[in-house]
Amino acid sequence: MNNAITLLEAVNLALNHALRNDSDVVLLGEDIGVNGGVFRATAGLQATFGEHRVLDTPLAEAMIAGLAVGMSSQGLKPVAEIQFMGFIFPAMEQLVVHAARMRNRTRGRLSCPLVVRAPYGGGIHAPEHHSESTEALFAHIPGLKVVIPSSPQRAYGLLLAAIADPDPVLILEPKRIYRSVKEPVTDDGKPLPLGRCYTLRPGRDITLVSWGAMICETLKAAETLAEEGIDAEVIDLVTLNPLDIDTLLQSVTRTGRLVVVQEAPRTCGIGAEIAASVSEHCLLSLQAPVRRVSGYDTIMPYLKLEQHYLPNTADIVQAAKQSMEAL
Amino acid sequence: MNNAITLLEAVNLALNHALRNDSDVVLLGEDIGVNGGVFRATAGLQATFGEHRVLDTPLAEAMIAGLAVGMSSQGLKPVAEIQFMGFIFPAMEQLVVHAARMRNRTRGRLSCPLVVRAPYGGGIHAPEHHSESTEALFAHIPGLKVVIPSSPQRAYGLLLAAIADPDPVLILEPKRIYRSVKEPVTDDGKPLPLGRCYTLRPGRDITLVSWGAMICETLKAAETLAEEGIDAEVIDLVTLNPLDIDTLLQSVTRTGRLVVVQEAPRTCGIGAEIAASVSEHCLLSLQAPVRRVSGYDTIMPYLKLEQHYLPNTADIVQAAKQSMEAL
Amino acid sequence: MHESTLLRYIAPNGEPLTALPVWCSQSDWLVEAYRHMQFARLFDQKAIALQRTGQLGTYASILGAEAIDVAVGMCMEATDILAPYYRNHACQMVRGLPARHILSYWGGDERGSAAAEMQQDFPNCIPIATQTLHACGAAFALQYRQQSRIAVAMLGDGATSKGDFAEALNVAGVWKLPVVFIINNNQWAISVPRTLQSAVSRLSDKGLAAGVPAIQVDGNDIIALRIALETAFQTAREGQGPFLIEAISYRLSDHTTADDANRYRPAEELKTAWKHEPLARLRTLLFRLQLWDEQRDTALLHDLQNQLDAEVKAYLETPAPPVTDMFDYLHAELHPALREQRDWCEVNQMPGGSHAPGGADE
Amino acid sequence: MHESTLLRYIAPNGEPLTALPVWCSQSDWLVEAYRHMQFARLFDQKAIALQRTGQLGTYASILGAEAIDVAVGMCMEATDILAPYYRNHACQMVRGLPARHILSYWGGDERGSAAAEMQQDFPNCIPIATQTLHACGAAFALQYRQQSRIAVAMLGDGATSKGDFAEALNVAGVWKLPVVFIINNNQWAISVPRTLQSAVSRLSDKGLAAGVPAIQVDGNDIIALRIALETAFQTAREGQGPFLIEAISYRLSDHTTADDANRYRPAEELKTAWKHEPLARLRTLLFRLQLWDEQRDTALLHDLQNQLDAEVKAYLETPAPPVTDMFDYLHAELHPALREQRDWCEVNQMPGGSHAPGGADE
Ligand SMILES: Cc1ncc(C[n+]2csc(CCOP(=O)(O)OP(=O)(O)O)c2C)c(N)n1
Ligand SMILES: Cc1ncc(C[n+]2csc(CCOP(=O)(O)OP(=O)(O)O)c2C)c(N)n1
Ligand SMILES: [Mg+2]
Ligand SMILES: [Mg+2]
Repeated sequence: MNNAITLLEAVNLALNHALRNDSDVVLLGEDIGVNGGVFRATAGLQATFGEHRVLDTPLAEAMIAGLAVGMSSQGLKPVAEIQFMGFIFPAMEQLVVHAARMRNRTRGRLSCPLVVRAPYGGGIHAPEHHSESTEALFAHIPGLKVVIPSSPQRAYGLLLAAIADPDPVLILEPKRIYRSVKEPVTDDGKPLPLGRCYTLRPGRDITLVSWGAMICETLKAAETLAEEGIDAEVIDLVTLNPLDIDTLLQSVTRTGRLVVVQEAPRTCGIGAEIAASVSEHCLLSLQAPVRRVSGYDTIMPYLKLEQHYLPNTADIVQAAKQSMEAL
Repeated sequence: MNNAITLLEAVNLALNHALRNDSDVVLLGEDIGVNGGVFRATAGLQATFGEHRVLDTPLAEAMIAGLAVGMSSQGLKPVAEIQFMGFIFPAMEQLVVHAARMRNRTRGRLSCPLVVRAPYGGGIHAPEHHSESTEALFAHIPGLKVVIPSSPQRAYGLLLAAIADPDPVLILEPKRIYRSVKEPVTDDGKPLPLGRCYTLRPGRDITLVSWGAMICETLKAAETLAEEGIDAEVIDLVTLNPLDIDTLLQSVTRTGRLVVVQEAPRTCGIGAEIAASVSEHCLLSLQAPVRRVSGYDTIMPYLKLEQHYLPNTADIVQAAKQSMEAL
Repeated sequence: MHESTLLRYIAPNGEPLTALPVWCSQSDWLVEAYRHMQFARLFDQKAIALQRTGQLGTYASILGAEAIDVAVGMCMEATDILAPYYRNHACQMVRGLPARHILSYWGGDERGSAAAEMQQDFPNCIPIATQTLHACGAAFALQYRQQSRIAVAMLGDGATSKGDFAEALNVAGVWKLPVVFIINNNQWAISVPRTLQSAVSRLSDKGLAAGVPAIQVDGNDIIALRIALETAFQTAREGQGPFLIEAISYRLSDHTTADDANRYRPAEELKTAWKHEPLARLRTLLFRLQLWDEQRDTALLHDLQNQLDAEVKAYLETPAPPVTDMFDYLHAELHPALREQRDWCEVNQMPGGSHAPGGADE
Repeated sequence: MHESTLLRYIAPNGEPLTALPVWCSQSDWLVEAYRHMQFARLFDQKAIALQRTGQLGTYASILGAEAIDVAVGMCMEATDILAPYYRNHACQMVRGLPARHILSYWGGDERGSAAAEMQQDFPNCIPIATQTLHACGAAFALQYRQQSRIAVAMLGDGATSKGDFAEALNVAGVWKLPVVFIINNNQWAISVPRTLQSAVSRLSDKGLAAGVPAIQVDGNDIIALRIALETAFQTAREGQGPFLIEAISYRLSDHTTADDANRYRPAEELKTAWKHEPLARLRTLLFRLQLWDEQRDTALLHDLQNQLDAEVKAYLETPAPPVTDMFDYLHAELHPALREQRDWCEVNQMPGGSHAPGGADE
């Protein structure tokens, strides 16, 4: 199984592995059965594992989340799909007030080992509500882990880790790179650790941190910068809550400069937390203010303008250079 | 009408004024009619203005928000009450995907001049879900204004401004100080400007910024600090989105030090945005890292432990002193 | 489907099943409906073609739902308020919205929902069932102002499972709101068949949970639709409260251009459904009633095609919206905090800017 | 209230209305039920007294709902799963939860929901109607594992307006889940009367929207309740799918200790309601059936009071939870990112710390 596969195929592979090896795992969501999901993330799984394990639900996200809370409290490991992150809001009550709290509320008597998967982010020319990046809303919720893979291997390993995790995990899948990044993935069932960053490229001069689809532009920016003699370290944040701030601090202590790259609106995004934490702990090491490259504080436009909303490689390169020039 | 009144009475006064002077204003919510609201914010209003203007709704927050979207798109000015902010989640879909977007989506053809009021915050020994501070979730939503008054006068003026505002405004009312702060309020129907901070106490040495109930502890901390010769400026943030960052920058440029005080969990809170923005724009003026005094990144505990969760005056004083000592 | 209790006037083969209402022959209503339905069909084909050639974004076809949309559009008053979902282009066009704006919307331009012709109708609603509550809110405004206008919400069969719809029905019932809910039960919610949505055999029975009167009607039968709608609209308009209509149709298309129904839909079922489709049924009836003939039909199609071509041309010639629109319609006034971002956005799109046309990332 | 179709065996004055089931006299079930109801009543009075004297937080009284709770508790199997709302203390006690834990919960201590006696029952649910979905999820797990256990969700009349309930009924119907929903229709949702919640005259009709069989029962009549519950539980347990019960009761108390019902509830209505209340009704019946007498009654009350006192004492003597609990049960393992906050929290509560007992702010 060493052929290069897409992120989407890696998700499918991980789900297949989990269903095969743990009879407590069930999948639920809209159109995930016969149709295999609108992005085909669950393609073939209902045919293989049956209708009682891969469940096409009625159309109701609060219901999907509430069912997952109930199922997981009984020790099942539901993996729920929200078709697009733009439709996660009806599920929010259940996720925030129940999934994230059940262990704490019952002092460990009950818990919610559930996973919610949702494709997120823009750039695929989709209709309204199909392009938002609202990860920060969930990262602010104590008790909810939020994870974003940005490569097939990480998608595979992190999804398995999320399913194995005894607590609720929200996995946001960057749909823009569902099919564009490929790499070989070994189907060995090995989870990757949650709760830590992944350094994708070591560098001396400046730290670039990002997550999701923007990792691609960030890596490209690092190449461009390298051509101009700037050696950028690129870190994939991966887990948005709880934050692995130590890895970031170590990097910034070395490089002295940090650019955070996020697709989401700027105000109160993850970038704000990173900038705040890093400035708080590394003020003396910082040779320039932490810069944020981000979406605007406006509503994600329809497809005609979406490329103007999404940050791109040039924006990152520019921010990095400004950071290099500062102070 | 120059007797000292509570914040709660000021809310009532403003609603009364709005109902009296604008027949497009209607109130809706659970128990706001005969009962006058569980906190009595709407006491007497149904008796005065009738059942068609002060509406007791069926029990459903998505419905309340959805009705408000529909009403306001027709030019009514609904003021909806969510009984406690902990129950706002079912309303989130309507607020985020519709209220905040209707003007942009229709390029101004329709708009949603609605107000949502919700008591928020801890410290009143209430049951679960009655004590959270999740304002940051809403401040991240482009198109939604988020306002928190912390005195009777500001509650009166800001609520009138919110009702007059042509766009949706979420007003969070710090229930812990609903009855504890009193001041005379002139019932003159004058709105106070939204979208700007209010400097409550000028100071030279350090800037303390807060909002909601924590303003009280912050002001007390400033007094304590004054006794020790530290002259703190206290700023009430008031509007969380859009942020009046200029006022904060001006203050920090003068004082060189900033402590943000929030009741909410730390990660991805408003404090993060403030710290990030200030560090970004004022790095050279900062004589110490921006410090955040906040709730923990845990679930708001039930009443037995809530005082351990909520930041207090001593915490603020301590953070301010550490800031004064830094660098 | 309880065929027995389904309101129906025209058999699938176009034959009248019973004496038809007088307006069928004494007015040109049926011909008018036919014209709208034909235009909707032509529009639909063209929109799909535009999408396939990269000139339109993802598009939701209306194939098979033309009768429902046209009947609703024709039975509503101009000043009534429509709360559509994303599959009601035909209804919008009947209500006066030029096709160019509909294309604009599906082409990814917010200005498609800005047209003055939409009056106070809501824009397309994508988050399922949420529009049913908007209709209730708008209906409240009409009731509050003692106007005799009504609000009309349209939704799919899948949408009936989402709590919002139950909440909307419930509040409409208890407040006696002048609102009518119309379910286009096209048997599928993307890949999920009707039978997996609910154990209730008639979706119109959802009204029973809220004290809202309801009726089930053949959604391929324009006459039955008008009869049902007239009852419902009159009830609402006269202050007697809400009404629920379940119109049984079939989604003859993929869910959207991003979908491939072959993955989940039995070919046989589709074949059968084509025998029930609304346009051919009405056409046959019109011929049978001698209200229509081949010659007029050819002329009409020619005419409609020209109209459509003009709309498509207008759409394709519309320049992209200014990038700054995303700032300028966020709030009534631009807050100073956004000024810097707006300037930045404007500069970036200019030659040499990071988002200039033909830049590195494109 | 369609009194006519309401399932009822005992008249409000305690007289049997019809031949009673044999188990009424051939078992001590009724006496057992009476014991539980009496204890619930005593508990309720005590809890309110504790709240009034600052020894308990806000508390939701169960006055008037004792029969519903006790019948549900007694008819459920120990291994079934209860998804209660916040007014089901009596049911929880019948299912074996010592009163001290219930007090602990309302006293503001999370450990009140941790008791081993709760087995897999859900903790109290405050966000309205959300628990109905948990019950469905749990019921799915039972069905998936082919166990003959059932899940039982309780909710109020107000809760029937929230979309979650409709979604729960719907999925239970279509998946034939082993779940029973029990509405305690106590006529009020805080200050909102039943008539403002819905235009449907019987809340049990909400089942019709989801294909879920339903029955309306006198919630002050323990015999009728048992009959209804047995049917419902058996249906669910035998794999025939969900059931909905609407039990008509009356909230004889304020909504909670934070509420004052005098502001909105007609005194006359309350007076009438007291004539229907479940405990006196059962007591009279027991006397009438000669299953009970004054002497046993006095002894029972004495006994229950002692039990209760012991529970209250245990509650009051329970030391406050460690502050670090808020970190230690957030996730199965403490993430390093939280270590610093945990240490800080622990230090702050120590003498000299910012949150030390008796500190500046207290
Ligand atoms: C809240 C929400 N969840 C999911 C979706 C994704 N989605 C779009 S259409 C659709 C199916 C709708 O089916 P139905 O209501 O029957 O309408 P139809 O498209 O068949 O006309 C789904 C699941 C959405 N738009 N909104
Ligand atoms: C989602 C949500 N909204 C609002 C509330 C506040 N609230 C608590 S109880 C209640 C009324 C519930 O009435 P009902 O369902 O009839 O139950 P009862 O208390 O009468 O037993 C309300 C509005 C809540 N707990 N949850
Ligand atoms: Mg459908
Ligand atoms: Mg009630």
